[in-house]
Amino acid sequence: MAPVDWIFYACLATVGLPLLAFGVIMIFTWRKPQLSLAISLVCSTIPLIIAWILFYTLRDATLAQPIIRQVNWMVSDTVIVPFGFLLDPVSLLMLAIVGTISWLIQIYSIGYMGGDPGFGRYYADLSLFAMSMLSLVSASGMLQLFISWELVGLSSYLLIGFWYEKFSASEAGKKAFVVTRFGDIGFFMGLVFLTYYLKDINLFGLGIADINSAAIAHKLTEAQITLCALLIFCGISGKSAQFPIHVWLPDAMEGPTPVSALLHSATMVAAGVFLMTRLFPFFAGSPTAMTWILLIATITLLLSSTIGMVARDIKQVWAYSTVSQLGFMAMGLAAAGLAGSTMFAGYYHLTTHAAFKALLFLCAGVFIHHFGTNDFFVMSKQGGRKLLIPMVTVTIGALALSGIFPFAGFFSKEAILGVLWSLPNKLWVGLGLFGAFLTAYYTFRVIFVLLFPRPDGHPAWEEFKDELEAASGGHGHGHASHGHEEEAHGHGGHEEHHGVPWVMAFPLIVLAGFTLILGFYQAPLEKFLTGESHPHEMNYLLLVLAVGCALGGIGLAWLDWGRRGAAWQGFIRKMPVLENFFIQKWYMDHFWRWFLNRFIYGTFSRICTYNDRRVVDGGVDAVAFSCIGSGRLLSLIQTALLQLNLLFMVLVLAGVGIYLLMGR
Amino acid sequence: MKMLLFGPELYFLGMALVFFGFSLRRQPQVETEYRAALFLSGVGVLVAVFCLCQQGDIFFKAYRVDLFSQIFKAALALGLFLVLMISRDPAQIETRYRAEFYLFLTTCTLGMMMLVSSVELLTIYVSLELSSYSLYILVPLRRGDGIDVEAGIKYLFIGAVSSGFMLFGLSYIFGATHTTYLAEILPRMPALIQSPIGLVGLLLTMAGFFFKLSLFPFHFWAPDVYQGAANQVTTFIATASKAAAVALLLRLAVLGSKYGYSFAQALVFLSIISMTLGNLVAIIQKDFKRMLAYSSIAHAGYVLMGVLTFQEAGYTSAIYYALAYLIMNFTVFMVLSEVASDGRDLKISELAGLYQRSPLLSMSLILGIFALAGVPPSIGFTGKLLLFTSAMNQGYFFLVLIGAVNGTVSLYYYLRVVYAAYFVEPGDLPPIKLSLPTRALNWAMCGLIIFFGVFPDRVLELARAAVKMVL
Amino acid sequence: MTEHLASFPILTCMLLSPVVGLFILLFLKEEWGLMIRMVSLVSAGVSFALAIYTFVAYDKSLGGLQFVEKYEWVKAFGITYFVGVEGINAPLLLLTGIVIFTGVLTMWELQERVKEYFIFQLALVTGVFGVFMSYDMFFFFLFYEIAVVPMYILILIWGSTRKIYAAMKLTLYLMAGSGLIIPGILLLYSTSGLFTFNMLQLHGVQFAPWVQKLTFVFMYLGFGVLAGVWPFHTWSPVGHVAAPTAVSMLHAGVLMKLGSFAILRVAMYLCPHGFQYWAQFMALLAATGIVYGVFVGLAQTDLKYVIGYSSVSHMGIVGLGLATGTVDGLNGAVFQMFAHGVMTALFFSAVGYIYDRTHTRDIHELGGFSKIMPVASAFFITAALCGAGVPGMASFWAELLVLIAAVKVFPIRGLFAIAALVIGALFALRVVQNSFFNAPNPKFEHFEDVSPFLGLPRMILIGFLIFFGLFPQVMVSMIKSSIIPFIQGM
Amino acid sequence: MLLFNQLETYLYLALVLFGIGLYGVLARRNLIAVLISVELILNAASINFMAFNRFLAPHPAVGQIITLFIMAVAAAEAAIALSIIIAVYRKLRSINVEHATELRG
Amino acid sequence: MSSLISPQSMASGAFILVLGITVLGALIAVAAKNIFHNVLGLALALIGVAGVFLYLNSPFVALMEILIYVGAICIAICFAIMLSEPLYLPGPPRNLLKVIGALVGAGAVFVFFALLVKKTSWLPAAERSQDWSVTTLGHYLLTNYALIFEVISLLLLVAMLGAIVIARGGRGSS
Repeated sequence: MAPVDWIFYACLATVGLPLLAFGVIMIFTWRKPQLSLAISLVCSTIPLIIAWILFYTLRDATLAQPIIRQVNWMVSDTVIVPFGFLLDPVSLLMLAIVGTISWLIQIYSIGYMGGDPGFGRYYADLSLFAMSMLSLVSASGMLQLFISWELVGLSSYLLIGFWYEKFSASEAGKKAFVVTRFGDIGFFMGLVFLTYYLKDINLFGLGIADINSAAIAHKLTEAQITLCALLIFCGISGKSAQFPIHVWLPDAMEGPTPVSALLHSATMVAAGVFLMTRLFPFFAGSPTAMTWILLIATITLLLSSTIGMVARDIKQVWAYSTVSQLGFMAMGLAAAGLAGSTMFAGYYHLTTHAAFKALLFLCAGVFIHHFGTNDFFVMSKQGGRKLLIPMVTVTIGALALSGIFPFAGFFSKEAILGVLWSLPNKLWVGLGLFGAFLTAYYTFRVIFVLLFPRPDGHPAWEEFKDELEAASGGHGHGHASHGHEEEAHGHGGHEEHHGVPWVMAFPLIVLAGFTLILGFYQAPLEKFLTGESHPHEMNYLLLVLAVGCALGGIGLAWLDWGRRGAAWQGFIRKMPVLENFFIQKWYMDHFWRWFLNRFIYGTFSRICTYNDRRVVDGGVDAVAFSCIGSGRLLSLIQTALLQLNLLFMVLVLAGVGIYLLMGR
Repeated sequence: MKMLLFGPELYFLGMALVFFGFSLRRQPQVETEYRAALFLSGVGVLVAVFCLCQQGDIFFKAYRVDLFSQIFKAALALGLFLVLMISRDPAQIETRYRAEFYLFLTTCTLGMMMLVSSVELLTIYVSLELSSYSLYILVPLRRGDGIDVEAGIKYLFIGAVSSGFMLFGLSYIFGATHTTYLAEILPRMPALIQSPIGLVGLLLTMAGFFFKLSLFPFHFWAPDVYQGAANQVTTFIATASKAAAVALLLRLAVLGSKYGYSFAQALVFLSIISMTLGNLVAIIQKDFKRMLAYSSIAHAGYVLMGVLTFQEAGYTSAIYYALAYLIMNFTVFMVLSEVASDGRDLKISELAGLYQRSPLLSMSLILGIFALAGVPPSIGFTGKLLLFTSAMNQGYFFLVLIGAVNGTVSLYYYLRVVYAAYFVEPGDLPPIKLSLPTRALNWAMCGLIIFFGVFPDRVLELARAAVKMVL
Repeated sequence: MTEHLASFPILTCMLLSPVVGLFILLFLKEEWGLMIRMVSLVSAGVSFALAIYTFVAYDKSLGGLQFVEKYEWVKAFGITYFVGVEGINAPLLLLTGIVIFTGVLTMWELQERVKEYFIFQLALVTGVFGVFMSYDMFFFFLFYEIAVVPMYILILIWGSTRKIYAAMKLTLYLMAGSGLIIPGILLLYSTSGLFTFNMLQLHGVQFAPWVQKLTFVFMYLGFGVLAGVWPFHTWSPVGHVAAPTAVSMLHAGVLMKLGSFAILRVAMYLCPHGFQYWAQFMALLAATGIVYGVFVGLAQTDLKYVIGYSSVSHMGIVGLGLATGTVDGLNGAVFQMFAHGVMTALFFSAVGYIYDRTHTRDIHELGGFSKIMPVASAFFITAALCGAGVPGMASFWAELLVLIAAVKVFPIRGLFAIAALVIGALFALRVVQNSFFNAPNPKFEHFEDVSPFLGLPRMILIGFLIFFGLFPQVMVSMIKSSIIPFIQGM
Repeated sequence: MLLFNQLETYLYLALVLFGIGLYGVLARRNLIAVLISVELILNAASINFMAFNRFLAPHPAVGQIITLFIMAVAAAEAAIALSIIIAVYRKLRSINVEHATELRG
Repeated sequence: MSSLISPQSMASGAFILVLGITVLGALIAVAAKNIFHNVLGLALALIGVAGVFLYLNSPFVALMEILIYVGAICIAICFAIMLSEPLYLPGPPRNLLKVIGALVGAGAVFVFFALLVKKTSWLPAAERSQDWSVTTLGHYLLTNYALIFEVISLLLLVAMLGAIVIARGGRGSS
């Protein structure tokens, strides 16, 4: 039990304040928007500061000697749950990221959510989200991590289903919670097995350091590791949307856009990859598991990129890009595990991705907020490109996403591809490159559509006519609905004419800045994270391939969407079967829906219910009725005839007497 | 001094004579007679309690006065008093027969008093007949359209046949042991273990009391008589005479204790059948009194559980239960006869809305019913549990199991009464006015049921001391 | 077990304060509504306060039985009035205090036959307190039945759907259970040869294996009926649906715990061999109940039925914990008793408030209710999340402990139980979504939300849920302090 | 050994009487006939007593006294029974036991 | 020849006669359809029983038997017959099933008692006094059985009153 010093209290404040904010707002001030906002901001700013201070002061902590400060939370006999904080480069960096992004998003939301009836509740949920993510990244024990893991799921449920009057929204929230929960069950089983296998080192609960060291020290057989790793990966793939339980993530954009930004960049989905990074040595202990994970990740990558090509909703495009990037990270980690290199590549991509994905979503948010539609074709029709700041930043983000030098994405993708390259089997790297290609394509599809709208009456509009009507109504509505909110907080008021209130523009700029600079911090970050930065020799072939893929993707997008006289039809349109397959999202949703109805509701639930009504309960009632029936039967003995009764009595008497006589 | 030993009996004899005097009057004076009856019986209770600690043998050892007998005498006197409390105006008894009504109640009580302290077979027989005949007369005394005499005739003949069996049993015991004094029979019983005569004789003798206790297979009179007789008479039959029967069963069972298994076996059989049959048939009854009759059959089975242990504990709990049964059964009947103030036979459904018509009555009803059902905290529960305990101590696991399950079954019909009284709306039935004494009686009964259910110790100690006299 | 006599009869006061209230109520007029409510509130409050006091003042380091009171009751049969507090029953006493206090507040608006209602409710509560605190089997059983029987009238008169059938069924079913219990208890009593009902003394006796096996199964089934052990659970959903709000609270919150507590306190404590013999069987039934409960619950459309089946499932978790017979398992089981008690009370009080207004519990008809009554719905949703085992709520810890222990002892059944959790989440969220997150039903627009006063009891419940969710150690250390000697004694 | 000097003779005679009486009680409809049969049963019992008194009892007085009392009881019983029978006849207009069938179940 | 008229044989012959009378009377008492014949049969049987009592050497009890039973009870029964059903009414036909049932019942009990009597070894008391005088009888009545003596009188009183009350009622007038 390490001493409880200022570090502990600092971390406690980081985790505790947002929780406090949540509680206070939920119980007392949820009817007062301004007050709630103030509380929430205060309680997210302080953690931000603390996180950076910690990051600075403890920068020379290493993975080998993490700083652990913990107290016992619950001590049963063999089950011990410590509450504490494990600070090593991984968690320090993540703390900073989460703190920053959630803070930015809170700022951004002032503009975006202003005037919403549930404003207070929204900030409470945001605080809860921040709190759970912060405690997740800094948790010292597996069980504590699992708890915050669940809380992340819960708060994402609350936020995705924030506009719960919309059936689709609450449905999406439920979907997110249940699907991730489905993964978590695997996670939990994995933990239970670990506690089962690691009885002896269970002194301080299931410490993360313990697990890794145990795996390194071969306290666990490889089979055990494989089992637990795969089980835990169920949880991971639930949270960071790996095939086949990625289905919740695209729906998750039903929530307010800032929430999607938070969800897709730093918190929810990051949690999975973060955990995998956390347990990297442990995972690395089982090549089998890693191979499976690599396979799954690759499938995820391809699946989501292909779907992204046909999506029409800007948020959906970004959502699928998230899924694909997550697949990419998982590939990186798995490959690193197989190739025996460090987890840096995947984790680095997570970092950069956090920055530019948040950026992309926030920009999308600005567009949606401004035009009141999600369809980027409609946006471009209504002059999306006139919104200067978001237009620029979104382009930056897109470039980063598709991995163009000198943006952050380029470097991290390079790193991952490098790791993939180092695998003996070159198929993986090939698939990775293909994914990169597709990513670039669908990303720039959006950008080009936004940048180069077709003039009115252009035949390309024909197929969007109905959406346009709907949207133009929606657009007007959009202004109406957001009109009053500008007065609600005056500082946004005068920016109205060029579209973007500063509270919303500011985060964009900051994030864009991150996207620009992060790439150049690769070496120091690697040093910080893994302890040594080996200036790996430039693999020019790979470099060329990667950039080539990206540019190829962009070029194809230009051909299809950008250039004057482009058909505004994806090349995929040439293969309708495939397109339809993609539009139907590979029929994954259908599959799950069918599964749920067929088995859970249709079979088990029905059978159990029937059995309960008829068999179990019926049996009980039958007993009761049989009692009454026998009573009716026995009452026949009591005839009205005196002598019959007497006869009965005499016979019984004689019977008993004779029986007794027989005895002796 | 001898007079005091015979005090209660003498007193009630005198009381009987007073009513005899009343009955000779040309013009009946209902009020005076009732006052006299109430007063005299009240004093009778005091006398019986006053003689509680008397001890000694009189009439050449044919008649033993000890704590055992005196307790039951007090109980009987109390029973009579309670019954008279609720017979201010027994609508079904013609006014000109009131004096006889009281007279026969008194003689019946007297007979049972002599019963509980007589230790000689002939005395037992004769006093039993005295009490029975008074009841035979009381039953058809009701003003009715035939069911009264029908009940009377059935009661009479079933009683006659069982007493015929009893007499045969007595004769065999006399033949086998050459004496009629229990004190002398007891030592000679062991010699008879080989031959069945003692055992069978004993069972036949007990038959007479099985009949009084309405135990299977001598129960056939109970439903008809309960329904056919006037409510007050039924009350008396259902309370006092049961207690006397239990007392005598205990006295006689002592003789059989040497026989152990085979004797107990027979009793176990009767007990099980009796409680099961009683409870099951009670479920389908519509008439309240008839239902109570079947419940009394079931309770006879329960009491027998205490008797067949032949142990101090069992006897103690049997006595406790007999007294408890007197109290709780009376409570229910009191409510019954207050609700059916015109003396009609009450259907269970006619209890509808009692909670509105008279909350107090409904409270006593629910307490009494729960006590009968063996629901705590009530004497019924405590008594039943003690009976089970003592039976289990003798290793009668299945007897106890069946008894317990029967308890559940019985709850069904008891709850139906509660249902009618508490849930069904009264409709246009008027509220029930209770006289002050009746209210007091209600409170007293509820108090007794709860108090002795929670603090049974005193009663049990008394019963224990009494049992020591018998064993 | 060491016994520390009480300087002041706290437990007796806790037990008697409802009785006193009851007697005062007997002499009040039906018309004096406020008076009646105040009296019952005060008497409930006193026992609540005392329960909290005992919970806080219990000296864990000292352990053993504390606040003990012992009086000879019936010498002839070796009955003693013997009450005490230890780590196992202290939480349950607290639970009872919470539930009755909030229950009285919840029924504040009751209009018909108020006096009788509170009389019977206080009687019931007396029984519950008695069972939890008494260490003499006679009184244990006496209070046990006192706690069960008033339910009949409470449901019959103040109940709702199919109440006549439900009341009769519930009472008879539970009484049938006690019909099995009596022979069990008495067999121990008679074979011990001590002629005492004192559990501690009986614990010292080494009963013959056949006695233990027989007694245990009888008691397990008998008490199991009340604990809602599958397949003897069917009374509970029907009963919950029929019962009035506070009665459902008491019933699901406390009464079902009586059963499981009794299995722990009497059956397992007195017949360890019997327990070893039947443990597999227990685990099987419990695991079945867990899975079965959620599946049946998925198909229900009546809120109370849903809750009823969820408690079947949750009580299954308690049963599983008991079956493990390990310290973790038992800790978890007792903790789950407490957590589930508070949680279900919250469930029912929320549903009760909504039902009193809308007179419907159909989840589709309610649709989007949180738009109309955000607070009332928030209460329900909190309970639902707690039921789905969300961390930060008390029941999460309980389930964690039980499941980990279960997987160690019965791996397959344990894994099934864990797998049922995801269905459990689906189950809870389905209800919440359909009845609260949806397009609001215009029929109910005009209803006003929970007033702060009526919100108070719900807030208390939520407070306890979250407090013990954040600081589980408070509870676990308490329970552990007597579970460890308990296990050693077995 | 002479017939009338054997206890069993008398016991069996008593049994025969008892049996006949019981048959009457069970078979006859006429209430008075039933009463008559009951009297037979009582007599059977008293024969038993007298026989035991003659052959076994230590003191010959006891059995006789018992018999005397049985007679008295029988007389009383007869009186009551007859009066009830008359009442039955008055109310039901019949003394056929099978006509008194109001109470059942 | 001489043995035929020897007191022994005469006694036994007479005894058999007595037995015959008793059983015959009993049979008539239960079997005959006419209620009057039943009463006469009862009287016959009782006389037989009195004879049996003579053989059990207690003439006093035999006398009492005839006095009380034949003299009182049978007469009372006759009165009852007069008061109740008119005799000319034809009784209902026998119900065979009922007869069989009664026979079975009575037979079962008979078998039971017969077995009992057969299985039992009747032992006389150790020392037996031969004092059959009526004086002792009276002495016993007034000492050992004084209580019952009183009770019996009360019993008879109750019976009489009861008989009056019940039989008198219903006539409307009083």
